Amino acid sequence: MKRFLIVTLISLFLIGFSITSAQRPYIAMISKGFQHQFWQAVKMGAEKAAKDLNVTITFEGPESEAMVDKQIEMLQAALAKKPAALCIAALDSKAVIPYLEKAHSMGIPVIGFDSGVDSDIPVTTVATDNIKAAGYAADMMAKFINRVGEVALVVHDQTSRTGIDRRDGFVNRIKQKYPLIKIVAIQYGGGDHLKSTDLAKAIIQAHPRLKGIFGANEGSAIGVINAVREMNKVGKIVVIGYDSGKQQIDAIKSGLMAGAITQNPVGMGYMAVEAAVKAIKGEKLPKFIDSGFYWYDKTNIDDPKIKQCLYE
Amino acid sequence: MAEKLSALFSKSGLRQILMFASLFLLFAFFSLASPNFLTYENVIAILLATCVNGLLALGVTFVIITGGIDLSIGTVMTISSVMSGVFITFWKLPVFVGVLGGILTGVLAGFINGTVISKMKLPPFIATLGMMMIAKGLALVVSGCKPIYFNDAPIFNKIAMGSILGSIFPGLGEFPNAILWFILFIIIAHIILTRTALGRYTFAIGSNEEAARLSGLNVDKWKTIIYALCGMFVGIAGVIMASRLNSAQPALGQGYELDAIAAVVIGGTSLRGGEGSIIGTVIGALIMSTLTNGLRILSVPQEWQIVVSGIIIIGAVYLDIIRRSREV
Amino acid sequence: MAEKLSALFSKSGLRQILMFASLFLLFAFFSLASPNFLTYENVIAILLATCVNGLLALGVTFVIITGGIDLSIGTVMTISSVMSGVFITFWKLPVFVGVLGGILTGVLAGFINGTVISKMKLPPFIATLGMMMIAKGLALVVSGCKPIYFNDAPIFNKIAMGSILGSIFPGLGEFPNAILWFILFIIIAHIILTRTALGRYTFAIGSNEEAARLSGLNVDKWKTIIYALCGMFVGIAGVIMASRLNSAQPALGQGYELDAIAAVVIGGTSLRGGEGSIIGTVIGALIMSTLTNGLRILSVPQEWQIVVSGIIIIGAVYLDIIRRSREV
Amino acid sequence: MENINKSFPGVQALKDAYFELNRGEVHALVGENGAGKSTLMKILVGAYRKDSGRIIYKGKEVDIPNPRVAQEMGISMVFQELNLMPHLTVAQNIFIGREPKRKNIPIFLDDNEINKRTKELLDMLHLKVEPNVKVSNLSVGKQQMVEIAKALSFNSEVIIFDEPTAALSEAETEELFNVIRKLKSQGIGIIYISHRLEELKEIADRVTVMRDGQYIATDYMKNLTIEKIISMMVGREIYETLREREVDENAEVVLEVRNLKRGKVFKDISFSLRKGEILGFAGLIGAGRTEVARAIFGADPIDSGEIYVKGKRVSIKNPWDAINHRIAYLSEDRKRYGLMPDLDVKSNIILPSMRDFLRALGFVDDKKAESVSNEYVKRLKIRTPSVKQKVKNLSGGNQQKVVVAKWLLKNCDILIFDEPTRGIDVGAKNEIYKLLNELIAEGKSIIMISSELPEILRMSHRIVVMCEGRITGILDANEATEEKILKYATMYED
Ligand SMILES: Nc1ncnc2c1ncn2[C@@H]1O[C@H](COP(=O)(O)OP(=O)(O)OP(=O)(O)O)[C@@H](O)[C@H]1O
Ligand SMILES: Nc1ncnc2c1ncn2[C@@H]1O[C@H](COP(=O)(O)OP(=O)(O)OP(=O)(O)O)[C@@H](O)[C@H]1O
Ligand SMILES: O[C@@H]1[C@@H](O)[C@H](O)OC[C@H]1O
Ligand SMILES: [Mg+2]
Ligand SMILES: [Mg+2]
Repeated sequence: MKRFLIVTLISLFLIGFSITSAQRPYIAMISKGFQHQFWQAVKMGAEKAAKDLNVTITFEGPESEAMVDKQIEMLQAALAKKPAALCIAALDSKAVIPYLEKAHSMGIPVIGFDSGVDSDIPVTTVATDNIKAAGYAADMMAKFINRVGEVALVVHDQTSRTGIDRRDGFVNRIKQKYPLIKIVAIQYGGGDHLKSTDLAKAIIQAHPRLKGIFGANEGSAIGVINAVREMNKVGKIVVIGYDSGKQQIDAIKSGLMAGAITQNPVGMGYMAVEAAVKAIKGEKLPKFIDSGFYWYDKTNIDDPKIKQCLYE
Repeated sequence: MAEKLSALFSKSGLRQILMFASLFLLFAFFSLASPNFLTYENVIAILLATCVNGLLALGVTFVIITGGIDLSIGTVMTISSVMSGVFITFWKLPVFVGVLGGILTGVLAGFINGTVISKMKLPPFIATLGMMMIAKGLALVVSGCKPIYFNDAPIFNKIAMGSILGSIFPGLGEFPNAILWFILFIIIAHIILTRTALGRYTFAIGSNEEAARLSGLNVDKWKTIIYALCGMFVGIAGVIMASRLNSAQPALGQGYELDAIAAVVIGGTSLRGGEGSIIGTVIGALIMSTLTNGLRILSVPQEWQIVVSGIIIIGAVYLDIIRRSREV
Repeated sequence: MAEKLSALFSKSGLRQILMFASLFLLFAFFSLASPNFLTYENVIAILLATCVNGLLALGVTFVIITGGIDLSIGTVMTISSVMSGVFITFWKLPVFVGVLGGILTGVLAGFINGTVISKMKLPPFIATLGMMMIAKGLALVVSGCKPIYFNDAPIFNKIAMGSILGSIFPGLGEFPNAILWFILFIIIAHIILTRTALGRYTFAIGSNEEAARLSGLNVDKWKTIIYALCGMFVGIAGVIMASRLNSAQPALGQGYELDAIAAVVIGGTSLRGGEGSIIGTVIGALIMSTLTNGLRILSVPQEWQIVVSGIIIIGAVYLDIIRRSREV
Repeated sequence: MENINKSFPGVQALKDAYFELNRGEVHALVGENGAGKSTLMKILVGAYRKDSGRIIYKGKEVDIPNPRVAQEMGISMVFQELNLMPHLTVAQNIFIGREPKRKNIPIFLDDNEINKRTKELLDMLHLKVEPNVKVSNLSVGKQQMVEIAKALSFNSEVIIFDEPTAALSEAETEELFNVIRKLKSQGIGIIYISHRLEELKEIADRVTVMRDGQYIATDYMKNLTIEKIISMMVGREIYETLREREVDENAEVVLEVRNLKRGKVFKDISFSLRKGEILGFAGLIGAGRTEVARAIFGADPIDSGEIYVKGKRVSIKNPWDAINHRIAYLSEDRKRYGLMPDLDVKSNIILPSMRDFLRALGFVDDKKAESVSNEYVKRLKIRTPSVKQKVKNLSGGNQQKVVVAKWLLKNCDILIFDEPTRGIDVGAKNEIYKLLNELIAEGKSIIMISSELPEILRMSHRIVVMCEGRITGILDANEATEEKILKYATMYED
């Protein structure tokens, strides 16, 4: 046991040494999470950019999108490492500001990604407009159910920015444009595949006339797919998803899912690092970089432009 | 047979039945409140939703009866499903081997927990907290932070989601195998706990560990076995979970331990050790999933669902406590 | 004074110092491994990161010494900060009143926990699990699922993030008040636990509740007080958290109970009750935050951070166990 | 106390029980195990609530809902099952709930004060224990004395002693009696429960006998004889058992211990045990007898020394090693080391012998377990509704019998009995003595640690006397007398 501990400590030591001794510019990226597929894809893009542009990055995020304080601690630890630039996907648009101010005063350029903050400090923000994207999903839902009937939403959570934006983007669009569509349930499954499955089943059970369900992120969408399959409602309920992943792609190909919104996570990561490198060099950047989103379904799923936004 | 029947209506039989009271009340209430609740499909949905939590709870019942705790069940379940994925999808081993591998991963983790607890004398809380973190991190490392899919081995999905019973009795419709497995393991757990030496030792250790040791019990050995047994149930839960989702999700699992432990405690097993039953645990798990399902069917807003669940859990256990104090 | 000094070097004094061993080793290791670790700012960052978890841990130390548990501390902290937000931002009450209101929310929740446990005889695990859910749901309901910001009352942010000490001794730079509050409440908790009747009864109940009752203690009353006291620390943690984030975040909090309980147990307090110390809890909390910070500073990949933390927590507690078994 | 009734699940512990106590008298309460003595007294101090009946105190009917009320009325009790808080110090235990505060800062406790007052109390009992040691570090005997000190500290008008001497040796018992006499002279009423009936001659003024939860009779001690009391208790005559058979000089030495040492607890322990022999161990409390027994049994590690079983050197690292060498140890502290309180009688009895009750696949043969346990319940007259009763619901003496049954069933060759008759009534004690005789007749060998000198003298072939962790003498039964034993037992005392 002791020996094991010693070995662990020594290897840690080596890791620390190798990273701190690296000569290349160091960019710290603080995201909203790290276990999700989505964030892994962002990380992939960021790592690719790091390789292309010859910089070192670290990428970390708290375990859940509720942990505003944990993100701040990560931010603090990142600043202690005196990075050349800082990329942040803020969980709360206000709570991080004091630390961004600190970065600013240390001369560290700040780049926002995924979502913005209520401050001028970030030199640029690379993000998807989730409200717009969810609104688009609502349009597609309306189209598939012929603008009439009951629909439900399974959302990852009710307090995070992405959760709120996607829910509100979808709901508001329906309310504004489709008076005959009724939203009968909005429930939150934490993005957990299993819990979202059981939850979506209960929604289907409670609303026998349900025509469609929108799953607002990967875990939620897959939960909906599972539920529709387990309740034998394939073809009877229109499923619209968000993000990608093998199971959504398969579901679209097999017709279980009508289609989904994908953001451009890999691109987002790449662009964020790219912007950071430019900022380090002092180049001028636009205030907002739209990383874009796409609707994908059976018809365009193999389109290379779409394909590069999907991850398995 | 007649003897058994009369036993059912004897005092202790009555006790067992009364244990269902809270669960029954819940069912009655939801059935009255919504016509969509008491349907065949929904009951199946509730049972299916109980399986994973229920299997975890079965395992940790043993540990809790010894007076210990296992916080690692959630993430060990995850690594078990990830290892099944590694064996089946990455290494292309037969499904059977992959399933076994997943379960053995759970057993191994439990064995390590047991060893650290009995040999290094760490408090179970810390030993299994450490294991919780180790398993969680390793699940991410091994899977490369990505889900592992079982699409190449279609049979895998059938383990939980096939419907053997439905194919024998078509009248039953879809009756997922996961529920059958769950029932099977309930029976196994119950038999182990009530009929075997292992079960007897579980209670003995929980009731008075030092006295058990002085009675010549190799307490260290048996504790290790009990944690490994818990790991086995956890591994099975991992396989069922992966089979149901047709994928191993490396990021999921943390937090499941609390639900499982809650089911055990709601079921009347004391965290101080020495007392407990499998039937109680099963009822505890059913109460939890019925509650969640019912509130969703009633379309109670989610934030109120949480509040109401909290109150009902307290109420259900209180009911049980009154019942036990009355029964003289 | 001289007496105190010599006591420091006596056996029990030495014991206290040795308790720092794991923490010291961690510090030494990280300092050697990275030049960015042992800087004034980073040490302050570690201390600041310890405050909230530390305050929760202080409170739950009392409960754990009685042999109980409080799972609701995470979400009760949340509702305390939300209530402060309601008072200050929604109702425009003076900051002072809002702070008090937040703390009293914690006390009230603790009081209810204590009452349910001592009067309704519910196991602490279930009673506080219920409260965990109730507080979580209510925090969402009351806040409307949105953070409440304190921008209209700029002084509120200063409670935790101002720097009284820095303004008195400019050499200290930024020394957030949160740390001072933490230290103050460590001292208060230590005094309560070691010097007052409440502290004595905390140990007595944990050591043998029945004997305490037979000795004429009003065990129910004291237990209720102890849970309420825990609630007070939790409420304070909620205010500090809100002040630090300049907002009340209604979704945060769940899971924090585990970190706090872990700090207590790492610090040598037994979950079986009867034993424990505030100083141990503080060290436990420091070990956890130092570990997290250090691994981040070393840029260890996040999934490995989790694995390594698990191993080191086991190692640190093992070290402590060896130390204690040596000292006869 | 009149017409007191009390039922527990499955048993009616008290049926119209009656008891009265005068100021300044020592009133003994006797009866078989499970007769309801402890229950009656627990009702008096508010530990249990009665189902029905009246308690009249100083001429007024009173209600005693909890121990605090009893305390305030001036009634305190020394419980049969030790009721201390092991993590607290002696002084903290004694003054729990009534701690004096410091004069300068009145919210702080004044530990110096309670240590001082505890010291005075302990001195009065001639007990050499520091007020600031944790109770968990004391032997049972000393814990018992601490409980007594605690009961005295209330300055009560009524003090109940529930088998206070069960864990005490002669010297401490004498100490206790002196205290009781003093209390009596101050007008305090004493209720005294004991199974050591000889004691009654020395201390009791009146005696009340209970049987099966019912009041039988009360009379002045001077009108009674021990035999009479016994016959009222059990409803029949009991004859005294003596050790039978002498050991053969040439009988095989089954156990030999050489130079055993463990820390400061004991050293230079050497003795041997022959087949068919009862070797008594005498000494004052804290002499180290229990520690030696535990070490032989592998419950505690030893620093040095050798153990030989049937001539072969063995290494015993833990209890199952010991059991494999057919050594059994019955602990003096049944609550901590002897019983699994949540398990039923049957499971407790078969635990060490589990292997004999297993069928294929590790299944326990419950039918067999039940019938075997029932045999022991009958043989030892264990009073329990069934073998499926949890042992925590049995009376103290019956719990002790369960522990005895457990080791009898295991059928080891070398039996170490540490205070085997602690808390057992006369009838059952005789049963146990008979049993010991039967065991040696079967060729087994017994080490009997006991603090009851008459019992040691009556039953042992040879007597080892210990003092302060060393053996000070090994006496042959024929030459041993109480005086001699006491001389050796206090050899190092000042
Ligand atoms: N808590 C309890 N639950 C159930 N039964 C109990 C409980 N306490 C005592 N009893 C039963 O009540 C009866 C009287 O027990 P009690 O302890 O008063 O006997 P006792 O006269 O003190 O015996 P002993 O001499 O063995 O101490 C016994 O049959 C016992 O089994
Ligand atoms: N866990 C412990 N920690 C410290 N001291 C202990 C511990 N257990 C026993 N002792 C001390 O060791 C000495 C030997 O105790 P032991 O119980 O062996 O005596 P004994 O002769 O069996 O007396 P008794 O009749 O009281 O059981 C005593 O002074 C006791 O206080
Ligand atoms: O999975 C989610 C992803 O879809 C979104 O874009 O960011 C938050 C994640 O939880
Ligand atoms: Mg008794
Ligand atoms: Mg002894």
